[in-house]
Formats: sequence, structure tokens, C-alpha cells
Amino acid sequence: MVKMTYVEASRLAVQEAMTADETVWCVGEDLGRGSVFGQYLGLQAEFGKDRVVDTPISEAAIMGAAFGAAMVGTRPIVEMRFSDFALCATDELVNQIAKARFMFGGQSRAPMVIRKPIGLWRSSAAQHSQSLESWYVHIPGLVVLCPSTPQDNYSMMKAAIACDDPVVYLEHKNIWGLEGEVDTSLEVEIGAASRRREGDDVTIVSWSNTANLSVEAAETLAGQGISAEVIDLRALWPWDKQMVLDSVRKTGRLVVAHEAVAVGGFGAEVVATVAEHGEALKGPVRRLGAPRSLVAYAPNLEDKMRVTVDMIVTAAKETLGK
Amino acid sequence: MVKMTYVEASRLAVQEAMTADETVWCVGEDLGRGSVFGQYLGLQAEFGKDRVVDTPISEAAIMGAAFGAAMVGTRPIVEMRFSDFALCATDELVNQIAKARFMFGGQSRAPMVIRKPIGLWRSSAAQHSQSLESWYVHIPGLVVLCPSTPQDNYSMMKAAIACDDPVVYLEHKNIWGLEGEVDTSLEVEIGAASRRREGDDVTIVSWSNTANLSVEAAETLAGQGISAEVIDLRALWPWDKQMVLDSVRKTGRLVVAHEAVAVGGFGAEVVATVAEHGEALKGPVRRLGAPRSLVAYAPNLEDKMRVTVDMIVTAAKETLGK
Amino acid sequence: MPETGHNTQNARQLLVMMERIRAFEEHAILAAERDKLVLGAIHPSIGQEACAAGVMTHLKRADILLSTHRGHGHTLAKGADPLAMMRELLGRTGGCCGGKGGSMHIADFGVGMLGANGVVGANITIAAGAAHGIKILGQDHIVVDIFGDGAANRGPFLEGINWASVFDLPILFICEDNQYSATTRTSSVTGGPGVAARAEALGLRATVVDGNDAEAVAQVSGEIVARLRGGGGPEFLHAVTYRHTGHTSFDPGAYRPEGEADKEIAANDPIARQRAVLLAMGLGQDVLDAIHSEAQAEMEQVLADAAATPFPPDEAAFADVQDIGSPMQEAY
Amino acid sequence: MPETGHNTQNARQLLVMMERIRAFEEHAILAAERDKLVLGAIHPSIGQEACAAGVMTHLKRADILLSTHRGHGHTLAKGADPLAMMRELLGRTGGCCGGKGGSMHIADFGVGMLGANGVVGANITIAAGAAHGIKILGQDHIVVDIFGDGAANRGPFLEGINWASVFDLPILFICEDNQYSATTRTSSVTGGPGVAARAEALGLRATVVDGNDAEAVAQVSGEIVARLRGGGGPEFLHAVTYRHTGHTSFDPGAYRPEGEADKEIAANDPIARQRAVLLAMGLGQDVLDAIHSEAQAEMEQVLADAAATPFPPDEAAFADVQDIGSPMQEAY
Ligand SMILES: Cc1ncc(C[n+]2csc(CCOP(=O)(O)OP(=O)(O)O)c2C)c(N)n1
Ligand SMILES: Cc1ncc(C[n+]2csc(CCOP(=O)(O)OP(=O)(O)O)c2C)c(N)n1
Ligand SMILES: [Mg+2]
Ligand SMILES: [Mg+2]
Repeated sequence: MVKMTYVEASRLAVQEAMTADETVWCVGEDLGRGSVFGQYLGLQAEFGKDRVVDTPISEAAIMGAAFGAAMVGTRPIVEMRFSDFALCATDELVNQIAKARFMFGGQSRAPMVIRKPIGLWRSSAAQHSQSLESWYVHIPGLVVLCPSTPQDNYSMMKAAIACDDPVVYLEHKNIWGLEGEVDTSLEVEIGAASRRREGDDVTIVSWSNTANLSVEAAETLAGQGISAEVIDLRALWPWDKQMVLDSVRKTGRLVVAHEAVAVGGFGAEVVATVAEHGEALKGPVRRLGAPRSLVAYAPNLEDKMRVTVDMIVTAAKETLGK
Repeated sequence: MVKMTYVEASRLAVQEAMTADETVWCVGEDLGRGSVFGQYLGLQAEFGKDRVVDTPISEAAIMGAAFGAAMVGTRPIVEMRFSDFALCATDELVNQIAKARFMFGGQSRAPMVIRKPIGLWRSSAAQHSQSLESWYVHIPGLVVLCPSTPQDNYSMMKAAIACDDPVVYLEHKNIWGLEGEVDTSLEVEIGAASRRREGDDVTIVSWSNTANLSVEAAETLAGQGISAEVIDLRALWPWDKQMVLDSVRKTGRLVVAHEAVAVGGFGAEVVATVAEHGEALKGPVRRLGAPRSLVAYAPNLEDKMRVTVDMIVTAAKETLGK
Repeated sequence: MPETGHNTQNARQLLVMMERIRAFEEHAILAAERDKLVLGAIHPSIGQEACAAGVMTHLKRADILLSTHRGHGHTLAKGADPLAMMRELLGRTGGCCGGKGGSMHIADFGVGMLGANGVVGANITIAAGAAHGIKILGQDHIVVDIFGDGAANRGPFLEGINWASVFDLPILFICEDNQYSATTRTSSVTGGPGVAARAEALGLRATVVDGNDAEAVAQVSGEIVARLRGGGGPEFLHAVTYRHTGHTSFDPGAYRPEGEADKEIAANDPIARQRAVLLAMGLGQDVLDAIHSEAQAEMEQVLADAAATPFPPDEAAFADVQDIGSPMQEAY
Repeated sequence: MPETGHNTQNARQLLVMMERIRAFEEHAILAAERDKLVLGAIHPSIGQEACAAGVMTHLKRADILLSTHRGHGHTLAKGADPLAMMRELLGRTGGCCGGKGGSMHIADFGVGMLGANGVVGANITIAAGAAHGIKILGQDHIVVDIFGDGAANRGPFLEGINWASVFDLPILFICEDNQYSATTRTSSVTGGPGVAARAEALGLRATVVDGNDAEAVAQVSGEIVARLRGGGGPEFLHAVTYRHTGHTSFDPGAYRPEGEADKEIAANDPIARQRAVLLAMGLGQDVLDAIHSEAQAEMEQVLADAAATPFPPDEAAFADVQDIGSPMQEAY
């Protein structure tokens, strides 16, 4: 067990994977200086400019070229800087990368990790704050991961690099400095959720940084005599339906919480799935997400878009009729 | 009432709007020859090349330039040809058009109709068959419309052009030739669903071409003594929650059916909303959409991605325990 | 007759390949229109065969090719099996993409053909990346990417060519310019002196060639390929040609100025021009006729065989999407 | 001293504007670093003021300007109120975007400034469209779009400039080239002879100017604007300058070669150079000092006033999203 931050954890995973496999390389803007959040610090010095590649500001080419290089046998790690800018490479990701293997009848593979930091950070306004994980879950061909802890950002990054499918890897911009113990021998199976806390009264399903807030909420609830189970999905495709269904069967109550806009968010998929399975609930379902508005620059307005610990606590209590 | 096809209906609406308002113009590839499906046939001859503009193959510029022109006071109708190609202009639509008014504190408007023909047509494979309506619903700032009949493609196009918000207007590629009576005096309020058929036993919620299949399914069900109510949402944002909730309250049973991939589709939003409102249901909920796979070229494989009339009938019967 | 630097054998090979491409596409059109066996759109390259034939003579199997929606000719010339291709157009088992891609996504990775693309211009960045990958892996083959004149107005043209320029990649970009972007005359929507100037402004050496002259294409592309194999940087070739048909096999092409197509076909058909080259070299008309008939016969058989092949098994609809979270395990 | 073609009055105005821009940004940095009042990133244009000052002298209020994330100078020079701008940077009521955009989205439609943009290169197509709209409406003003050297590697550069070229629009594209794309030396990721060659290859007349020489910028942009007003086609201006600070106010810029910044600042600071011009014209040092102090005093007051302004009302979080389906009626 080593103590490290969320950003150090994924950096270590990348560094180890690059050491172990010569075909793994990183590509994106400003990587030689570590990229915006220090995710690549030191890697160019260690592996050289040909394996930690500084690119022009050409998101479409970064994504498209990485794909071409993946098709001929390399394993690129693609840095999009802010998930918002990745929208400049949507055709490349959705029409090309996600579909090639199928369209070409299995002739090609795209073993790529596509890193798109998501989420509210601080006064970054509408073009630097989005969380669009539900988009990618809707696209067949893609694996979608949302690590929320240093341990997961280590183990899931390792799993993502090892995966032969294109993986949309969504780190959260607000927790680069989050510290935690990391066991580098721990392997995470893609698609297995993490039960961050056990409980009997209500199930809280979440992912990314909101999972951390959900754990906090569960602690508050515990202080009020309510036992909440927190499931951090970690992977949104494939996702751990079974753990969610089992938990809801046990608790009979469900809160789903995420940072993205609620309307059309992946929370809808979770709630709809539970509804379809006909689980008998003992209280109303609660789904928390951002209102269908935009992230403003002014901090007080920005805060209006946040799902907070308090909101999760309140929602959990509502499912219990409290 | 005049009989016309789905494609003629929207063409007439565009032609009338251009006649009434000099600032309305159309922009896209090959418009002078009517575009791929004849949506613009005759309009360049009538309004000239400056108002029915043939563009380079530059989706990003088509979208971005139309937005710039909208900001200075024109009302562009933007043709994306196939919704799939619109992914080349995602930054423009999502980061720019949808957000500008808010980011600029209300200084700007983007009165645009963005036409993106969706859906399965015939042997068009994975890059020419997508339905991504749920993506756009998830983006604050956008209105999302999915007309399914000639009448709606007339009236809703009129409403879309009159609307001061950016409207993502999703026509379905497989029903250009669908005929129907059109009353050109009929106005449709954006956000009002259409009750295509009344019924008491089960509510079928749908949109776009799947709404037409749902009407067929309801006819079949009627023959088996089951009375199905078919709600064609027509607008996905804003959407007519009230009509859906009222209907479900009446029937106690719900099927949601759409052509897009089920996982992360807008059907999840509908089911989740009904669940959150705690409507007491008398049978299991059914959500129909494409499997999370890709559209193949071979017709038999393509068919595996379809939601059919039979599937809707079966799902409705399942909600009734039959 | 142009200076060729080729012997009769090479010149003859060019004709054979062009005849085979044309015969393949003529039969594809028959399959679509007469037999209703091709349900999706096909984009014939009839009239544009010189580029495919001329360039591919210089590529080895391990070299990589990417193409466009109008890619049958390139694929065949790169060495793909026409029966597998025709099966693909008919959506059948044994199609080179298992019937899942169709004409617009034709690909044969076994011969280094990494795909046509349904999105105009999208392969430009992907091809640059294939060359980048080759460089990272320390391999010595080269990449050729062929696209249309319309693609030069899409962003990936700038981003992909700049990429190749910056990373000094072993790639030849070819603009096979048939002068039309679907139904629009490309010159009417394209600013500036032309695509070669655009490529030069991005740092590439650019060459312009008569794209209806198979001999000339073979010659200049041979020189370029030699430079690339010698470690030279990325290059650009602008080959001007003409599309004899409409944009798709369904399109009569009626928007073209009266007489334009007839005139171009009469004056510049690359097959007719190559026949003239061979006649001038001393080959007999009978030999030319035999080349033609053989190609026609080959593709007639190919179509018959393809039509007799079954559709793919239904399970293929869920195969080859992804390993983890595959719809074969979990489709909803 | 360059040939100016300006009288002292004009030369003085250029200095005044540059001093005001610099003072504004220096106070913005103070607000960020000393006062912790600016929470988001700000991208100072210190060292790059010549372009803003020189070009904007020729624009009327109705003319349209678009800019980048590094757009304070352009916006101020176009005529925006510095207090409204500083309030925007502090996210306050009365900010030019109501506190909702911040530095990266600064805009003042009232003076024709249609926005900075957080996405590199995105405004190139939007600006072309603004010019297209003007043409459709039969109006006679012009559009100026300013972007950085890094933007020339994005697809919209090609698509937007080609668009302006094809539709012959009244627009001037300016590449304000500070030689860096964030922390990367732009020349290391840019192929070919330069951005002007790229614009020429797309059909635009292109001019290169010393972007640290306000007089030269004013002169050439005056000529270009006159041609545009006279109905000339779109043009391109490449102004080479240098960013004195790091990429953002938080960035020390340590990746720049030892001594580079010091040398550039000493030799090429546009304000120092313009002072020298004015001294040579006979103005006294006291006048220059007064211009400086006035600008500083103005912006000190602006910062104090902005800091004293309240944050926007919470309801603003839901306003101005859309009319139909507005979150004010329906937020979930
Ligand atoms: C991004 C994109 N936009 C539009 C289309 C529709 N489309 C298919 S082919 C074509 C014309 C392409 O012209 P060109 O690049 O010259 O190739 P050609 O068809 O002439 O071979 C168009 C517009 C597309 N496939 N992709
Ligand atoms: C599409 C996109 N990619 C990346 C970024 C991150 N980014 C912001 S500014 C910048 C550098 C831009 O360089 P340049 O265009 O030269 O402008 P400058 O900052 O030098 O004024 C980058 C990479 C972005 N905002 N948008
Ligand atoms: Mg063409
Ligand atoms: Mg720069």
C-alpha cells in the first residue's frame, strides 16, 4: 500500500504499462510539460518524445491518428485535455473508432484509452465543465469508465490499457489531488462496481466524484441512524446491474446521484433498469443530477448546478419518508 | 387539407417561411439539386443561390457559419444530410450554439433549425443509420423535435423556424415518402405530444417512425381486444410529461418504444420519470430500443437492430401479463 | 504517347487492372439495378481507374492503403479478392467484411487495405496515424491514402496532412479529383489555387498528374514511392480525372452541363487511352479485346458466385462489437 | 522609427490604448493572484497589445469582432467598458456577460464584440458566418476575427477560411502569433512555410506584419480594412508577437528557453516601442508617464469598483438558456 493522489495513481499506471509494453504510447497537447494537470509529468523524460508525443492543437487528428496507429498494432493513450474539447473529435470516436471493428467484420481492433477529464472544477464556465458520460454509454463499441479514487484510477487505468476495446476513460478534474492508499497488486475487473459502504435502509448508486460525495452523505446519514449502502459503479459500460439490483432488493429504496445533467443522464438508465426489473420499492425513487441549465462562471451560479452531499442526504431521507 | 408526403410537407413549410421572412435561408451541401432526399427541390430556383446556399463539404463550417449568421440576425435552416455527419460539427452545436446565449449573459440568440435526418433506411450500414436524439436532449440550450407524420413535419417545421432557440430537427429517413393529409392552418405547440390513439389498457409512448409502428401495433392489439393508447411525443425537449403521466395513471401500464439503442436512450428518461412520479403500475414496464450493437449492411443483420410492430405488440401484452 | 519508362508488360498490366476494376463495377451496378441484390448505395469509380491501377503497381502487400466511399478500384488493385468484395457488396457470408460493411466500408486487412470510409475526409487523419504507428513500431512499409476533391474542404485535410508533415511520416496522400463533390462542382465551393497548393502550404511536396493517364500516374507515383521508401517525408499527389457515372449508381448525374460527360468520356477515358498506348507499342487489337473479355468473364462469374452465397448467420449482428460488455453477453 | 503615415495624435492614441489594455490585465492578475477574486483561468495578452490597438482604430462600432480566450485587449480596444469587463472577470452583476461567461467568454454585443471563445479555433467558422449574415442582410460593415498561432492547426481554420473565400465575404482573419500554443512552441507542431501561406492556399490575400509594432499594424490593417469596405474579398493578416507571461496567469512559463522571454521583452515590448516612437515625434517623457499613470489609475478604480459589486442573483443560473423548455419552467 502506498499513499498517493488520484493524478499520481493514473500516472504510475501509465508509466508501468509503458515500461512493460513498448507499443503503449501517449499522445496529446503539451504532454512534455505534463499536460494541464500533471498527468504525464516526467514521462517524456523517461520514454522520449516518440512515445510521449506533443501534438498540434488538432483534436480530430489526435483521435484519428491514434486510431490509425492502433489499427496497425500500437496501443495509444489519447489525451483530450478537457472532455469538452473531445467534442472536436466526435466523428473520429463515434463514427470511426467505435464502429470500425464491426463494420470491417472483425478485421480491426482499436485498443485505445481515450482520456477525457470531466466535471465541475472551479469557475471554468460552460465550455470547460461538462460531464457527458451518458453519451458514450449510448454508443455501441465503447467501454466507459469513471474512476473516483486513487486506487481505482490506478487499477482501472491498468485494466483500460490492457483492454483491446476502445475505452473512454473519464477522470474527474476536481479530484486530481485526492489522496488515498493504493495497492498496486489490486486488479479491478472492468464492469464490477465497488460497494463503497454497506447498508440496509437505502441504496445510493453513483460514480465519479459524486460517489465520493455519496460516501460522505452515507456517513451523515449514519449519524442520523440511517444505514445507506453506497455503490460506486466505476464502469458505466458494462455496468454492474447485478450489484444494484441485489442491493435494491435488500434495501427497497433507491437514490441515484451524478454530476451530469439529470435529463438524459445515465441515472435515467439506472432507474429505468430497476423499474423494468420490477423490484418492489418501499419508497419513492430519487434521481439527482444537474438541472438542465448551463454552468456559469460566477461561483454562486456554478453552485446551482452541483449535486451536493446535503442533496444526497435529503434524497435518501425522502425515500424513507423522512 | 391537402394530401402530401412527409418530404413535401417540410419543403412546403420551408418555402412558406422563406416567402414570409427574408432572413430565413437554407445552407448545406447539394441544396441546389434538392439535397439527398429532395427536401429542397425547387427552392434554389425560387429563392436564388444566396438564400439556398450550396456549400463545400465542411460540416463544421456549415454549422459554425450558420451560427455566426444567426447571431447577426438571420434565421438559418442548416442541413446536415445524415445525422451521422453532424457529428463532424459537434463542438459547433454543443459547445457553441447551445451555450452562447447563456455564456454571453443573454446578449445573443441562435434562431436556427438544424436538420439531421436520422434512422435506419436500407442497407446503409453503421455510419449512415444512427438515431442519437438522446444526446441532444441531454444538452441544455437545445430544443429537440422528431416529427413522424406529414402534418407534423409541416406544422413543426413552421414552429421550429419561428422559434428563437436552436432546434435540432430530426426527420426520419425512412418515411420521406409517407403520405398524409396536411392542414396548413394547424399550429403545433412545441412540447405538446400527440395522442395518436386513445386507449385504456396500456400506454405506448414513442416518437419518430417508431410512433407510426406503435399505431400499427395498437391496431393489431385492438384486434385482440386490447385497447392501447399511443402517445407520439414529437418533441423530446421540452416533452409532454403530463400527457404521459396522465395516460399511465389511466392505463396503469407502460411500453416505451424507440429506434435508437435502448441503453442510454431517451426511453430510459421516460421510464425513469414515470418511476420517480411513483405512478402505481399494474404490470411490468417495457422499454424497447435497439440492442447495444451496430447496424450492419446485410439486410438480415440490419433487421436485428429494428424495433418492430410485433415487438411492440408483444411488449404491450407482457405489461398485461399476456 | 507519353514517355513511359515502362515496358509493354507493365503497360499491359495497367490495362488489365483497369479493365478488371471496370468490369467489377459494371457488374456491381448490374447487381444493384438489374438484380436488386445490392440494397445500399454504391459509388462507382468508372472513369477513375488510372489512379488505382497506376499507384498500386508500386505497393507491396504490407504497405497500407486507405480509401473512400468510392474505393472498389483501389481495393481490387491492392490485391483484394473480387469475389470477397462482391460478396461484401451483396451483404453475404465470405464478404471481405463478413457482409457487415458493404460497399462504403470495403476493406481487406489481409492485403493492407484498412478501409473505405463513409465519412468524407475521415481517413486522412487515420491514415496519418497508421503511418505514425508504423514509425513507432520501427517498420519500413509505407501508407497511401486516397480521397476525393471534396475532402479537401474538410478540417481533417488540414489536421491530418499537418500531422504527417510535423511527424515526418511515410505517407502519400492522393487527391483523386473527379471534379465533383456529389452533385456540386467542386471548384464552385473550393477557394484558392487548388489542393496541391494547400498541401504545400502544410509542408508537403506536391505533384500534379493527369489522372486519366495510367502511365503517367504509374511513373510519378513510382518516383514518390521510391522517395518514401528511401526515408523521404510525406508527399501529396493531385490526380485529376472524371467520374463517368453519377455520384451513386442511382444518380443519373443530370446536373452536369450538357455534353460535358460525353466529351470527357470520349477524350479522356483512361482505359481507351491505355489501349491506345498499347496499340502504339505494337500490341494487337485482339490482345486488347481478350483482356477486356477476360475481365468481363471474371467478374460475371464473381457476381454469379457472390449471388449464390448465403447471407451471414444472424448471430453476426452481435459479433465483433467489443470484447468487454459485448452485446453477445449483454445486449440491453 | 518606421514610416508611420500617422500623425502624433494617432500615435498617442495607440499608446493610450495599449497602456489601458496592459493596466487592465495587470489589475486582472492582481485580482486573481493577490486578491483571489478571479477563480477561473485568465489568459493575459501582455506583450501582445499592438494588434488590438492597431487594428481596432479602424473599426466602427457596427463592425464585428470575434476573439479568443486571450481576448481582453481586443474587447477593450473595440470599445467595451472596462468596468463591465472586470466585473465579468470577477463573476459579478453588471459584468458584460452578467458574470456567466468570465474571462474566456468575454463579449460585448453592444460594441460589436461577439465573443471570446474557450475552444481554440472555433470562432473562425463563426466569424465567417457573421460575415455571411451581413452579406445576406445587405449590410455594409465588416468582420474581424483574431485567433492564435495554435488555431492554425485546427480544422476550422481550413473550413472557415475556405468558406470566406468561396462566398467572398467581408472579413479579415488575423493570426496574432505569440509563438506558443499553451506550453508548446508552435513551430514544433506546425508544418509548412507558415500561416500566411496556408491562407493564400485557400484563396486569401495575406499580409505579414511585425505584431509588436503598433504603427505598422495600424497601417497595414488600415489598408486592409479600406479594401474590405471597398468591396474587396476576405483577407488575412499574420502578426508576429510574443507573450510576456505564461499561458495563464498561474503559469510561470518555465518551459521557455532560458533568457528568451527577457530578451523579447527587452527588445520588442510594443509599449516600449510605441513610447520610443512618440519620443522621436517630440513628445516629452512626462506626457508618456502621464498616459501610463492615467491608465493605471483608471484600472485600479475599475478593479475596486468591480470588487465592490455583488454576485449575480441566483436565478441567473437558470436564465437565458432557451425560451422553449427553459429551466426556469422546467429544470429536470
Ligand atoms: C462528412 C461527410 N459529409 C457529407 C457526406 C456525403 N457525401 C458522400 S460522398 C460526397 C461527395 C464527396 O466528394 P469527393 O470527396 O470529391 O469524393 P467523390 O465522391 O467525388 O469520389 C458527399 C458530400 C459524407 N459522406 N461525409
Ligand atoms: C480545441 C481546443 N483544444 C485545446 C484547448 C486548450 N488550450 C487553450 S488555449 C491553448 C493554446 C492556444 O494557442 P494559440 O491558438 O496560439 O493561442 P494563445 O493561447 O497563444 O493566445 C490550448 C491548447 C482548447 N481551449 N480548445
Ligand atoms: Mg470528387
Ligand atoms: Mg499562441
